[in-house]
Amino acid sequence: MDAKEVIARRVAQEVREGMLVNLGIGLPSMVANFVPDDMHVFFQAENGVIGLGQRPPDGMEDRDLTDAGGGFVTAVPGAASIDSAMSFGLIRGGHLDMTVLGGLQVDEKGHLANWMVPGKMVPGMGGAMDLVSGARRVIVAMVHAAKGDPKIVPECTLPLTALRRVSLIVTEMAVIEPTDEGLALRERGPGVAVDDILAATAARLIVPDEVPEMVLA
Amino acid sequence: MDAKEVIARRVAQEVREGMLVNLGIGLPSMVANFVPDDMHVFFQAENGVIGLGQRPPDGMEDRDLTDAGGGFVTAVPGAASIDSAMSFGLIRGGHLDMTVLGGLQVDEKGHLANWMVPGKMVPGMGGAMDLVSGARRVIVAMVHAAKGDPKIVPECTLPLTALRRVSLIVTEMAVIEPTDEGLALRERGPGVAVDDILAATAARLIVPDEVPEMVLA
Amino acid sequence: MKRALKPAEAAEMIPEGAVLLIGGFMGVGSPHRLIDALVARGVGGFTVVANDTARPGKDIGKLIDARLVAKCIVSHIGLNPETQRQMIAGDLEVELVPQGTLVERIRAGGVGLGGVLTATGLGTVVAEGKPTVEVDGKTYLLEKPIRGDFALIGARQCDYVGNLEYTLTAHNFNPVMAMAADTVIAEPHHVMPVGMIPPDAVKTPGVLVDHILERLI
Amino acid sequence: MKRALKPAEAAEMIPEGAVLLIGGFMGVGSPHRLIDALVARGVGGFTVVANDTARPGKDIGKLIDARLVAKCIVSHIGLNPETQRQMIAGDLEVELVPQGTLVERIRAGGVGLGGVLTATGLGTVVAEGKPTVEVDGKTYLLEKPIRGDFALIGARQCDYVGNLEYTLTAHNFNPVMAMAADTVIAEPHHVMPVGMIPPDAVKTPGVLVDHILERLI
Repeated sequence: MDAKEVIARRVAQEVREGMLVNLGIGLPSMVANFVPDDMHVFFQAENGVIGLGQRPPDGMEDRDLTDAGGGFVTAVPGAASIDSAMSFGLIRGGHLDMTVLGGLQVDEKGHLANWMVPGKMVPGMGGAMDLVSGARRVIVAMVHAAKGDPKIVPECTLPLTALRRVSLIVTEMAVIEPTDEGLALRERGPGVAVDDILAATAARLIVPDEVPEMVLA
Repeated sequence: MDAKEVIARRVAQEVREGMLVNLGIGLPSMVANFVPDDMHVFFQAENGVIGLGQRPPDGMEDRDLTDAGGGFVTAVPGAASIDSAMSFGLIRGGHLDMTVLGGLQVDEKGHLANWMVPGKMVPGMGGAMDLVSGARRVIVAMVHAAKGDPKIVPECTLPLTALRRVSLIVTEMAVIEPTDEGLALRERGPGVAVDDILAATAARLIVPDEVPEMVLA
Repeated sequence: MKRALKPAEAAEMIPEGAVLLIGGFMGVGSPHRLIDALVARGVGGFTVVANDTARPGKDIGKLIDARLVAKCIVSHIGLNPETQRQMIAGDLEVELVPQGTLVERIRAGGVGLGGVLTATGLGTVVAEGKPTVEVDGKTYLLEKPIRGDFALIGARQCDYVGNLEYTLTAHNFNPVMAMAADTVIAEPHHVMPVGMIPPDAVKTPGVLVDHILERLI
Repeated sequence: MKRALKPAEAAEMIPEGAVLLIGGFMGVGSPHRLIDALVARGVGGFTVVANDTARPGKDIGKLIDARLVAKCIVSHIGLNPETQRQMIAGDLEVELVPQGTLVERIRAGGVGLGGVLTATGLGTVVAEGKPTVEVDGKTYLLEKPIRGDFALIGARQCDYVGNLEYTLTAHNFNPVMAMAADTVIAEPHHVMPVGMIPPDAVKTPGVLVDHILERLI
């Protein structure tokens, strides 16, 4: 199982029956593949649909039905079209149960930076700032380190996405929960030792005596 | 022709092709009867329809299609349903070309009072404050005096509806336009002399040498 | 997928003193069976947020008659003398809000905005005691968001996941209120299987709706 | 009733330096024929307000390629390296706005509100230089309304009076933008007689639409 699949499978366990969930493009969008088929969950694409479905069959794509990355999707029975005002009304108004987003850095306060690298990459924040400010739960799904550079750091050096503390950080090495006391290590990745996690993390981690390994069904 | 019909007929002359018009309940709603049949005008009922039509035939009323007074109406082909957010978005956003409202008092500044008489009548402002603040043209349609008491006064003694200067005052005796200099008398009612108007008006009126009589086709 | 509730079951959920957002405009689009069930149950002390209190013996007026309302936040009570009587007797607190401001305050509560900046009400009694904010040299009233413990929503039809459709002038406050309460109870005329309402026809996505009343007939 | 315009006729109406609100999300729901007509005409210096600039050679990206845009106010440019290149070269001014804030700023412009009070962006670079407003102990950014000289709207279909329907994820910014410009030009795929679009299906009432492009095929 590669790193991304570990992350997607573990994040999928956070999804509960009846939730409204927004998945960012890229790695976060893989989470949908690991949610049980019999669980009723509505995925929101912030560009305009509640009830996002899988890719359409070849030749059946509708150019007016895409995800936020512009890729063709389907919609499930019971789906609803929404305009951008309703979409972000849901996000900002606290109606979105969970968002899963990628991250460039997360720090000891649980602050996320995921929208720009000054001088290098200025894609714009898109919906990320609203999602992090407004969703009930914000889950950061990212690989633990970028080519050896820790992404979980004492304080973000990249521009923040929001002042709001994220709910959970899921990497292929660890599940970490930001708390009032700091970053609490909750789980180890498959076959990963606590020392490996500490070595790959620049931020201080609160490590309990027992750190269970992720259970990936 | 009674006073109300004179007023309604004269106000109807202010309606232009293609306008979006809101008519208040009571006397203002009579204006629709005197707009030429071949003129394309959309009447808005602020409770939720653009393209308000006449009363429905007996037995054909829909309880979900009423005017702002709760009376049964129809809708014209090309009508649109709107919720209250859109309805007042149109009003407040300057998309409403004209509103016709009743009045209790109008003063020399062109300020309107039409929503309460302290200690006597407290119906609430409903949509009146938004209509007067937001419509492009605000026309007050009212009888000139209430049982001998002038309603056009130096300064409103009743609580104001808005600080916005109304565009035109139409009574059975006169058409009066509030201007930077004060209330300008524009027209006389059928068979009404300027002195009669002055006698029935407490506010100072700017009276030109010639005051034409209303032409009511 | 939701279970259809009987009106009495829904009424049982609503505790004494709850803040209720109730859809409808002079009863059009109101949740009539929920109102009847609340009257039958007899628990009160409610704060009711609605466009109006309809007429005595009708719609929201029944809650007033039964003296279940301690406070109402409305734009208009002119057609309900009983509301005015209880208000003057000091038995019922009434906050009058311009209609367009009322719907935006509820919307702000629902979509997570900090307040509403509007010119409506400036220079009138509505502005008394309220802060103003200047934006590019123009002054606006700062009106606060409104949220409810419950929203009681009237709809034309819904599907099993709670997607709602409204019709004609029965939209009014319903779509906005359905975003602004902790618990949303919808009363549809018709209930249909999932997939019967096209995504583009959905005005309130089912993810916003907590409970559905059983079909009308 | 409106006359169907050819794309070139519509483009002729738009002067150099105009502020254009352009609907669409990565091109989905954008007014493609209007964009092509603007490129063919070659008059530019526009300020473009839109969710994004799509990709090079596609949709709004064509306006960037043709260097007709002096400034853009957008939430995301990550998929258009040409936009980033012109920005870094100083040829194109880019204002990045969080997506939910962008749509509310345009809505505020359209519905006559003085601004938007949002928590999105607090504590980030988005907040720099902007006033904050405190409401009940919580701090919000004050974001200003946006209006355009023209709104260029993509729609699925319309009727002769300009009532617009959108579909699925092609709604996005279109309904809000159609309220926020001095002149609104709609580009529908299909044009139908009056009465073919039921009132409840209308998302943008025809009274908001100034001009309609001829049918697609």
